[in-house]
Order: sequence, then C-alpha cells, then structure tokens
Amino acid sequence: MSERDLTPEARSDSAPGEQGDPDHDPAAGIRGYVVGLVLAALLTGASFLVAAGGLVWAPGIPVALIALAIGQMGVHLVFFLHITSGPDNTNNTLALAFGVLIVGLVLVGTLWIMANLSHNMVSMEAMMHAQP
Amino acid sequence: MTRSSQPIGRKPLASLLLLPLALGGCEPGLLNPAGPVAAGERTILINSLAIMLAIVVPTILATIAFAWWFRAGNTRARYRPDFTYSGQLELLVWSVPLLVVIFLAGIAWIGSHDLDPPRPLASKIKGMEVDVVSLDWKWLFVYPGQGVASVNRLVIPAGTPVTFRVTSGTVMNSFFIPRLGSQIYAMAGMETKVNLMADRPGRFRGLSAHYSGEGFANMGFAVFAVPPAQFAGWVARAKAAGPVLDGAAYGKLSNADGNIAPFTYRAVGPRFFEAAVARSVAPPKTVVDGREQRKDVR
Amino acid sequence: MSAHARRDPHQLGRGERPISERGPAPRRIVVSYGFWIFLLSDFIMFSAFFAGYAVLGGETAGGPSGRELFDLKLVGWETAFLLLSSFACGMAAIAMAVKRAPLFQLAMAVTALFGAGFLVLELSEFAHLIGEGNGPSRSAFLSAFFALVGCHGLHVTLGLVWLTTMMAQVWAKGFRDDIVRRVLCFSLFWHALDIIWVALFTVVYLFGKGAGA
Amino acid sequence: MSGSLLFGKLGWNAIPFSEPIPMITSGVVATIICGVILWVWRAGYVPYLWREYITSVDHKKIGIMYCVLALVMLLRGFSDALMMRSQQALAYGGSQGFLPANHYDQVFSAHGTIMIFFVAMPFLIGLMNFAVPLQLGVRDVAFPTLNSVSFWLTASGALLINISLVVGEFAKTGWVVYPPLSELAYSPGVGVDYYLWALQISGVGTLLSGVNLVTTILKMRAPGMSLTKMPMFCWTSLASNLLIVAAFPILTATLAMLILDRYLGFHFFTNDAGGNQMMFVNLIWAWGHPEVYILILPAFGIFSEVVSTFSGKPLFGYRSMIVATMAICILAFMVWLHHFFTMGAGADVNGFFGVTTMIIAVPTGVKVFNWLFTMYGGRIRYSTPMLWSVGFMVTFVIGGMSGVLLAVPPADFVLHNSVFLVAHFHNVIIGGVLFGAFAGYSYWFPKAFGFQLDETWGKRAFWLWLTGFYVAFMPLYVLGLMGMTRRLHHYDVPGWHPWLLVAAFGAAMIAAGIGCQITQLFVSIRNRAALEDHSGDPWDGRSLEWITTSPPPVFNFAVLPNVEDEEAYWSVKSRARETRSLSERPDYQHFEMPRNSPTGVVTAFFASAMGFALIWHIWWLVGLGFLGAWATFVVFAWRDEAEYDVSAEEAKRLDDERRRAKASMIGLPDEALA
Ligand code: HEA
Ligand code: HEA
Ligand code: CUA
Ligand SMILES: [Cu+2]
Repeated sequence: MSERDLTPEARSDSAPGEQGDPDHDPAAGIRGYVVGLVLAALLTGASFLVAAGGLVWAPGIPVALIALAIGQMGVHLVFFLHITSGPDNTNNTLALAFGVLIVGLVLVGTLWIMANLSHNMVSMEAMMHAQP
Repeated sequence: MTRSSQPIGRKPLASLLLLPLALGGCEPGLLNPAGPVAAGERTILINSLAIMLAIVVPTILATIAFAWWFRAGNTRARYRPDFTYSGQLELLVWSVPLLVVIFLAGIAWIGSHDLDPPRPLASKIKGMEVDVVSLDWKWLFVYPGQGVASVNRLVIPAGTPVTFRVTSGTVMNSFFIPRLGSQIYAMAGMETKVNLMADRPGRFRGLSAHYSGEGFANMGFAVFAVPPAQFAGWVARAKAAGPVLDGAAYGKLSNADGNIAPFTYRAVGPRFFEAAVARSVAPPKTVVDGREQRKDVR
Repeated sequence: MSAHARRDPHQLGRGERPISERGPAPRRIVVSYGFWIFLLSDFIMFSAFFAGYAVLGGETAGGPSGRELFDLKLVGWETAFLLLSSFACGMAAIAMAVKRAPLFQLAMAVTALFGAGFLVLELSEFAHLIGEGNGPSRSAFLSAFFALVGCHGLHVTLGLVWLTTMMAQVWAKGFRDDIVRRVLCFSLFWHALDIIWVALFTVVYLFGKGAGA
Repeated sequence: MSGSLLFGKLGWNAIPFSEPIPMITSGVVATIICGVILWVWRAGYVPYLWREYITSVDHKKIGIMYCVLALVMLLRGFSDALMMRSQQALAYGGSQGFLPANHYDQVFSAHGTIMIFFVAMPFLIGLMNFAVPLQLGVRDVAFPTLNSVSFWLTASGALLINISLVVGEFAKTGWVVYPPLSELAYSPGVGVDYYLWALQISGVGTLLSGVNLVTTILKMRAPGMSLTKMPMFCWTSLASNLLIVAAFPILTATLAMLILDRYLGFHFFTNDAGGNQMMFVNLIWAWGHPEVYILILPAFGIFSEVVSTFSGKPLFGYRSMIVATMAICILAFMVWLHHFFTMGAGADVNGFFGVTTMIIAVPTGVKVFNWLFTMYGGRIRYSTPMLWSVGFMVTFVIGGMSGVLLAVPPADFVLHNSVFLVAHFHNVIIGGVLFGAFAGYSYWFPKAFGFQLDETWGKRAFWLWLTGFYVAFMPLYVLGLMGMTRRLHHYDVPGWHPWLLVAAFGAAMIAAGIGCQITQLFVSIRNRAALEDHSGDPWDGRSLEWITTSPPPVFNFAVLPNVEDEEAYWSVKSRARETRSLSERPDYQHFEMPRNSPTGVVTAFFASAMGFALIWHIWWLVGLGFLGAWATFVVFAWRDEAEYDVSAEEAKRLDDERRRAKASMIGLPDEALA
C-alpha cells in the first residue's frame, strides 16, 4: 500500500512539490511540465534579447530584466514546484512568503546600508581611482 | 542651528541614579562633557533614560508588589483564576510602551540628524582640519593646514571646531575622545568624518574604542585642548624639529613598536592623507606578510 | 485533491474539521514540508551571496569587469541545459508516480546528463578565466563572482551525487515509501536550483554584460 | 609553505608547552575526562549509554544530551569569565595582570563564542527538544534521526573549540571576528580557522534542528490542537526556530566568504583588491541580531509556562502574546544596523534603524505586562522555577532599557563598545536567557527523570545568582559611563579600579551560585527516592507534558490526546476532578516508533575529523572525512527496517500505569480506573 492511498482527509493537504493527481492522469502532469518548459524558454529568450539591447529603452533594461526574472521564477514555482494558491497549499505558500520576506529584508537592507556607507566614505581620491 | 548643551529636564530620579558617578570622580567620563557634541549626547542620554525610567520603575515596583501580595500564603489576596483577558488592559499594554517609544523615536531621529558626525559644527570661529590615521597600536595625527604631524598626542585649539578625517593603515579601530563626544570607525581604504570641539582648555583621554589586536590596550592618546595662541606656539615648535613625514617615515612608523612616546613631524608630504586612504604610501609589507610584521607588545 | 474540495476550495460550506486540527500530518507531507523549509533557508543563504556580489560587483581593482569577461552564448547553453534537466526531472517524478521503473531510470539519467553538461560548461568557463589570470584572487568583483556562481555549481554537483544515489536506491529497493519521499525532495531541490539560476544569469551575466551597473 | 603532506601545518610546536595556564587546565580536564570514561567503562555503563543515549533518536534523550553539553561547556565559559574578571581586577596602573595580552584576547573571544554557541544555544535547543513534542501531544519530532545528527554536529563543533585550547590557539579577534583583523594578513595562525570550522559544523546542526522543530510544530500536533491552542512555549519555539532557519544561512554564507578569503586568496573583506570589510560587519549582524532573539524567545516561552502554572491561572492575554511573539520574530530582521551606528552611515539610516530597534520594546513590554497580569489575582507558589521568573522580570527590564538607550544613535556614539554595552548584554542574557534556561531546567527536570530537584539548594543558587549578577554587572554600567571600553587587557585610570574589584567579587558570588547548582544536582540524585514524583504532574501543570508519566515512555503517549482548548491538560484534569472519574479508556492500537541509529555520532565523528583536518590543512583527511560522512548517510538510507512496532498491549500496559498515577493524584479509588 502506498501512502498516497491513505485516508481521504490526509489528501487534502499537499506536500510541497506535489502535483495534483499525477498517478491518475499522467498526461496532465506531462502537459504541466511542457507548458512550464515552454514558458521558461520564452522568458529566458526574452531576457537575452532584452539584454542585447535595442529592444527596450536602454535605461529601462535592468527593470525589464528584473521583471522577466521574477516572472520566470514564478513559472518555475507554479509549473515545476507546483506551489499554488489553493487551500491545500496554504502552509507551503506561507512558508515561501516568509522566506521571500526575509530575503527581501536582507537584500534591501544590505544594499541600502552599503550604498549609504560607501557614499559617505569613499574619498574623492578613491573615487578617482575607481573611475575606469 | 545650535545644539543645546543644557541638560533639559533632568529628572530627580535620574540624577539620583547617576549620583555614584558624580562621586566616582569621573574625569574621563561621558557625564562630564567638555564640548558641545558630548554635551548634546549627554543630554540625550539622560533624557532618554528619564523617559524610560518613568515606565520601567513602575513596572519593577508592580512586579515586586504583585509577586508579594498574590503569594499563595496570603489569605487576604483574592484568587481570580478567570481573570485572563481584558480588552481595555490589552489596549493599555500595547499603547503605553508605544507612546513611550514614539517619544523616544523622535529623540533618536532628530538626534541622529542633529549630531550626525560628519555634520559641521555651528561656530563663529573658522574651523580647522585634522587627519587621523590609526596604525598598529598608535595614532598619527596630520595637520594639513599647518603642515605638521604628531604621534599619540593630539593638540587642538580650544573653542575651534575641528573636522577629523579618519582612516586606518591597518585593521579597524575607532577614534574616540569620550569627553568630546561621538566616536567614529577608522577603516583602511576609507575615510570617515567626525566634527568635534573642545569648549575650554583641558587635557582629555583619547582611545581606540574598537578592539584591534594584541596591543589594543596601548592605543590611548593624550588630547590637549589649548588656547589658540598656545596652539600656534605648539605648531611653531613642531615645525622647528623632528623628522619629515613621507612614505619612508610612514612605513617606519607603521612597523614601529606600539607603545611609543609622543613625538612630532616637522613637515608632511603633499596630500599625505589622501595617499594614506588610497593606501599608496603605506609599505605593503605590513599588510601582506601578516603577523610576523605586527609588533608584539611587551 | 478530492472532487469535493475542488468544488468548494475554501471549504466554506462545511463543518468538517480544519486541516490544522486533524492531528499529525502524513509522513509524506511532513517530509516534503521539512525539505521545503530547508530550501527556503538555502535561498536565504544565496541571498547573502547575491548581496555580496551586488556590493562588490564594481570593485574590479583595475582588473577586467564582467563586460569584458562574460560570454552570453555560453550562459545561454548553460541555461538551456538546466531547463532541460529540470524538465527531465519532472518526467522522472511522473514515471515514479505511475511506478514505471525503467522510465524513471531513463528520465533520471537524462536529468543527470544535462546537469553534468551544465557543470562542464561552467567549469570550462572557470578554467578559462583562471587561465587568463582572472581568478578569484584578481579582484573583489571576481571573488564575489566565483563564490556566487561556484556556490550554485557546488549545489548542482551535490545534486548529481544525490541523484545517482537515488537511482541506485530505486534500482536496488524499488519504489519504497521512504525512497519515493526522497526522490520527491530531490526533485524539489533540482527545480529550486533553476530558480537560483534565473536570478543568477540575470543579475550576474545579463546585468554584467552591460545592462545594469 | 611550511607543512607536510601527512600532517599539514600540525607539529609539536602547536602545543603551548610554555604556557602554564592552558597546559594545567587541559591537563586537569583531560584527567577528569579520562577518569569519567574509565569509570563508565569499568562500571559497565557503555552499552547502556550507547543504547539509551548516544544512538538514541528519542527527542527527550537528545534534549537531555543538549542540556548536558551546555552544562559542561558552561563550566569552560565560566572559567574564562573568572579569568577575565581577575585580570581586569589586577591589571591596573603599571601591572599587566596575570595573563599576557595574547592569551587574554583568546579568552574573551572563546568566552563569547562558547557562551553563545555552546551554552545558550544548546541549552535552549535542548529544552525545546525535550518539551515541544510533549506539549504538542505527539510521539516524536518530525525527523528523529536528523535530530540526533544535529545534536552530534553541535557537539563536534564544541569539541573542536576545546581542542584549540591544547592544540594550536583560538581566535584573538572577539566573538564576531571582524576582518581585516581576522584575515590571514593579520591573523595568520589557526585560531580563526578553529572558530570558522567549529561554527560552520555546529551551524549546520543548528540549522537542521531548526528545520526539524519548525516542521514538527507546523505539521505534527495532537488532534484538535489548532495553532491558536498551542501552549505559549510552542509558539515562541516556532518563532525562534523560524529565526534559526532564516538567520543561520546568512552566518554560513558570511563565514564561507571569510573562509574563501583565508584559504583560497579571495578578496571579500581584505584591505586590498577592492575587498570591503564593512560588508562583513553588515552581514554578520544581519545574522547576529536575530540570533539574540533566537536565544530570548524560547526563554520568554518558558516564563509564560512557569508564571501561569505557578500563579494557578491561564496565561493572561494569550492572543496578544502570540502577536507580540511574531512581531518580535519579524522585527528581528529589521534592526541589525544598531550594532554599527558608529561606522559612518548617514543620519537617515542610523535614525531609521534606531527607531525600528526601539519598536521591539513595544511587543516585549506587552509580554512583560501580560506576565504581570497573569500574576495578578493568582495564587503564586514560590518554587524555584517561579523564583527565576520573578528574578527575570525585574532584571530583564533593566537590561532591555539599557538596550533601548543604546538604540538612540547619539547615545550609542559614546556608549558603543564600552563596558556599558557589555553590561547591557549580560543583563539581558543572564537575566533573560540563563534565568529562563534555569527556570526550564528546574521546571522540567522532574518530568525528565521522575524526581524533583532539591528546593533548598535551588533557592540558595537563585539568590546567589541574582545578587551576584547585580554586583558583577551594575559596576560595568558605571564604568561604561566613565568611558571604559571593552576588551581591555590593562588600563591606568585610577577611578575604574574599585568598580572592577566589585565586579570581580560579583563574579565570585555567581561562582558560589553555580556551586549551589552543582550541589543541588548531587543532593537531589542522592535523595531521589524521597524526591520521587509519582503523579507525573508535580507542579499542577496545565499543558500536555504533564498528562503522561515521569519520565514519559519512549513514545510519550499511548494514544494521542484529544485537544479541546488552550490548556489541553488543565481541562481534562478539571473534568476528572469534577466528575471524580478519569476519562474513558481509549481504544489502544499498535503503532510504530523509529529505531535507534548511530548515524548521528558517526557523521559527527567524520565531521570533526574533517574540521580538524581543514584547520591544519591535512588534505587527505579532509577527503576522507567528507567521504565518510556521505557514506554514513547512504548506509542509513539503505536500511530496510527503520521502525519497530509497539503493540497495543504494551501501549495499554504503560497507559494503565499512567492512569493509576493520575487516579491517585486526584484521590480516586483504584476501581475508578476501569
Ligand atoms: C550566553 C552568553 C554569556 C554568558 C552566560 C556570559 C556570562 C558571563 N560573562 Fe560574558 N560575554 C559574552 C556572553 C556571555 N557571558 C559575550 C558574547 C562576550 C563578548 C566577547 C567578546 O568581547 O568578543 C562576553 C564578554 C565578557 C567579558 C569581557 C568584557 C570586555 O570585553 O572587557 C567579561 C568580563 O568579565 C564577561 C564576564 C562574564 C561573567 C562574569 C559571566 C558570569 O556571570 C556568568 C557565568 C555563568 C555561567 C557560566 C552559567 C553557569 C550555569 C550553570 C553552572 C548552570 C548549571 C546548570 C545546570 C545544573 C543544568 N563576559
Ligand atoms: C538575549 C540577548 C539580547 C536581547 C534580548 C537584547 C535585547 C535588546 N538589545 Fe541587545 N545586545 C545583545 C544581546 C541582546 N540584546 C548582545 C549580545 C549585544 C552585543 C554584541 C557585541 O557587540 O558583542 C547587544 C548589543 C545591542 C546594541 C548595540 C550596541 C553597540 O554595539 O553599541 C543595541 C543597540 O541598539 C542593543 C539594543 C537592544 C534592544 C533595544 C533590545 C530589546 O529587545 C529590549 C526590549 C526590552 C525592554 C525594553 C524591556 C521590557 C519592556 C518594557 C517594560 C516596556 C516599556 C519600556 C520601554 C518602552 C522602554 N543591543
Ligand atoms: Cu568603512 Cu567606508
Ligand atoms: Cu542587536
């Protein structure tokens, strides 16, 4: 007996990474991965195109790249890791939200602090040196 | 914008708490400021303390009182096992600390701007600049305006605002003269700034407030705040004798024993401090070879 | 997901006991959830390396910058390999769900092959850089670059070790419950590495090639 | 480079034969350890220890081992503290004291490192391990074998640090090893490497244990126990372990960067080639500040349990407490800059982080006030756990207040790195974390061993600790205001000397307190027959750990209890008292428990070897250690029998025992059992 066949209520909470019901409909499972692959490939291609320049207004390139990257991470999460907003997934999503919050706090805090420190401390002389 | 050096609203409670310090004869202390920055900081310190004591002392007293009154042996105390929630009290316990914190936050926010170390001091007298380099267990003070330098002894004119530009020729240190106020880190390759002023002539203790290795305890220096005329005299005397501070002399000083007696340099190479920050004057030996090159203390 | 839950996803119309009160969750959920938490902590570790790279990215100390060093074509191939590897890993999970051992082994082998291909490309880039005197000791920028990209590479390497161990386990023991759980954790890990890689090629290579900084 | 293929950098000169203090200490310690091992061997306890503790995957046994590790390490940490206090009492004026600077610097670095990582952390993790599954009403943590691995990795970190006493040296950089001082250029010895590898190895253990407890709390609770019915200690443990999971990876990454600098010539934090030392400071505190809340939050939970139990009342404002706990958990990640206000960031940055720091005083205050109102209207019994709690409430608010003072940037500009700061953190750590740990220790001791601790010696210890703490640390506040910096090997300011003498005396009082605790342990073991607790519920407790016997059976509960409200056991107990009958006999069923496994010790053995080899550059041993650890995991994963069966009869037999104890506790006749 596999655990998957256990009591019905046990099935109403999903493990992270678990896909709907692949054992009952493998075709749907494969379809999900194919869609994910295609989307990811498209987004990657778009990123590389945008980075090559000419497509997007130059100063907007970084923003476009970040947006594309976030989009692609979302695609991976949904189609490969099967994190959804369903009620069976609440705990997994909450954990993810906590992780993202901390990553955000650490990154934003660090960048802000370090930018501020360097701005205050690198002397004119050193700035000259740094100039290519 | 001026900074008040007047301790506003010194609560009696606070001064009572600080009494032992006054009795302790705290010559080097923070509570005996000798300049506007230190005075401002002392004021902030005492104010914040007083504000907090206003809530903390009652809390402690209540703890002791409840702990005593509701002891199991006390038959007069009423046992109320179902007193487990009260909306009003919850509101109170969140809002009282919050109000105190809002008050303190105001002080903290304004204080950090007002007393921001790189912020120039308000004064009618024209300020001067001293460049500070922390080395392995000694301090080098360079006077770019005067063209002299001094080791382990800082001489400044009283009543004149001084801008210190601070860097390190070695590991991290912190440049600190407690009676004048704000410390600031000294870091290699970087320049930090702090503005200080001595109100009146006097002799103060300066030190490194950031641990920097074996000889750290010897990183004290003497600060002399002297009347401007006397300062001019000191500069003249310094110019008259002593070695010249150039790359070679700097290298020699970097590698010298930590515990050296103060002395002065009669002249300083051009843009010496900038070169020290860019680390283009220090002999790389001290940095690269490591411990062997770092003098031990005796 | 039961059909019932699908019609009433938020269980509004029912007095059934909420999930949180049903007692300990089944082993399968506990294991994956624990691993999910571990993965999140791994993301946080990467974020520290990303922060390091963001701060030191400009500190070339007179040496070359990313613009001069990076080869986007190589990065494109690396990305493609990782994506395909991830896809193959998904196929392996499905093969496992329908208990088809040969298919599973095949999919895992493809996963490993693409993963190894990625590693070869990455190592060749590293070797090339170091050969030209642009190793991690050259500048803080290169230190941060090697550490960040290398950390991802190290994860891929460990993933490959794990992957082969799992293949061996399934081969020797079949789809035993605990082994199935481990394979599921592995696939989570493998997909998560892709997410890191997306951030990586964007921030390091695409920005470095001229878009950002 | 000097170093051989076989032994790397290791040679006879690594052992400090010329320094009497480490040689004598390590000699004495080695003799004691050998003596103990010999005694255990001769008495035939080895198989017992191997079976019941070393390879055990039972969360209670692992918790106990964590506490024992903390206790042993604390003796080391405390001897360092006594050395520092005596040095500073002596080294005044021309005197250099009795420790050379290079030794003193190792002492404070080791003291800080050991106290934080190998005393406070293991103590609290041990208590959480022991109590959380019991309180949740489940049979074990989510990953029992992993739990054992976590413990043994922590132990191997502790082992490495203590080896540094004899072989080589320890870091001379302070406990947060700021570069560039900790870089190869300025610390070429192995001291920093010991620090780095000890923390990396134990850090992995801590992280895994965090994952384990988070999963346990979120996914494994007795039926009926929704999150808002969990005991407060479980909530604070959840918060603390979330912080572990979120903060320790930052430490791992930061230390990894320093390792790369030192081993492979990277330039993250060096003075040259564009390295940036400020980034280390930034990252280490991004871990370091959450770390202090990792320590204090479980302590808050313990106080919540103790105050409510001994006041004979439910916790006041339970939901408010949950909100406060989670608020602290998130805010912990928004304040770290307060450790380097003086580095030169702009006023906006300093002001922002100063304000966020202060905001933490609000939820903390809420907690203090809620404990107060729990006591209000209570019927307070003063057993030792309660004494520690009241001592904490009075002491901690003072330490918290000095913390908030340090959060005001202009005040910190003069107080930073002074002994005022040292006073602040000992005030919150001793008055908060340690008192909490002691409260938990005396509270759960009878649950763990089936007999109570001697109250007289416990009370003596408490009073000596409390007064000793004030005498030892209040002078440091004064000294800080007098401008004394931390980490001073010697000084020549006359005004400081008397205060430092007082502080040394205070440390001696604490030593006496510790003496009482050790005596208490011996006395209690000797009188254990008289101190035995039959009821399993000596304090009239309110949460589920008291529903089972003391010590609990391996599987804790024959049948998972059904939870109906916030005080799961109290409601059952009240009903039994009212109806004068126990609850109905449940339907016993067989279940499975995890088997013992040596995976943990063996992994840790290889990890220690690998760490030691890395420190001394013995590369072949590094490879061997890594392979060994991996092979251990594979072997573990390969086994077929991971669990054993507990039969329904066995469950019933043990539950009968429990029911008999409960019946006699509430004065029911034996026939009420049926
Ligand atoms: C958990 C943390 C912790 C604890 C408990 C302590 C406890 C003590 N500390 Fe420590 N200390 C630090 C963390 C801690 N310290 C840190 C992080 C530093 C900074 C290091 C650095 O500068 O880098 C420091 C630095 C530090 C200094 C250096 C100050 C300076 O820089 O100049 C001094 C000086 O005396 C000092 C003294 C003491 C003393 C006297 C105690 C003692 O009062 C307390 C001793 C108490 C115990 C050791 C507990 C004993 C408990 C038992 C015996 C329990 C029995 C248990 C059972 C029966 C289960 N500490
Ligand atoms: C368990 C450990 C612990 C805890 C709980 C805390 C709690 C706090 N700490 Fe502390 N701290 C340390 C351990 C800890 N700290 C250590 C180890 C260091 C030094 C590391 C090193 O440099 O080596 C340090 C250093 C440190 C600094 C850096 C100083 C410097 O380097 O210059 C600061 C500055 O803001 C600070 C602030 C605070 C604050 C605001 C709290 C708050 O959480 C306190 C909140 C509590 C209260 C305020 C009391 C109860 C509240 C009330 C009764 C309500 C009413 C009160 C008010 C509204 C004020 N701490
Ligand atoms: Cu430190 Cu710039
Ligand atoms: Cu902090």
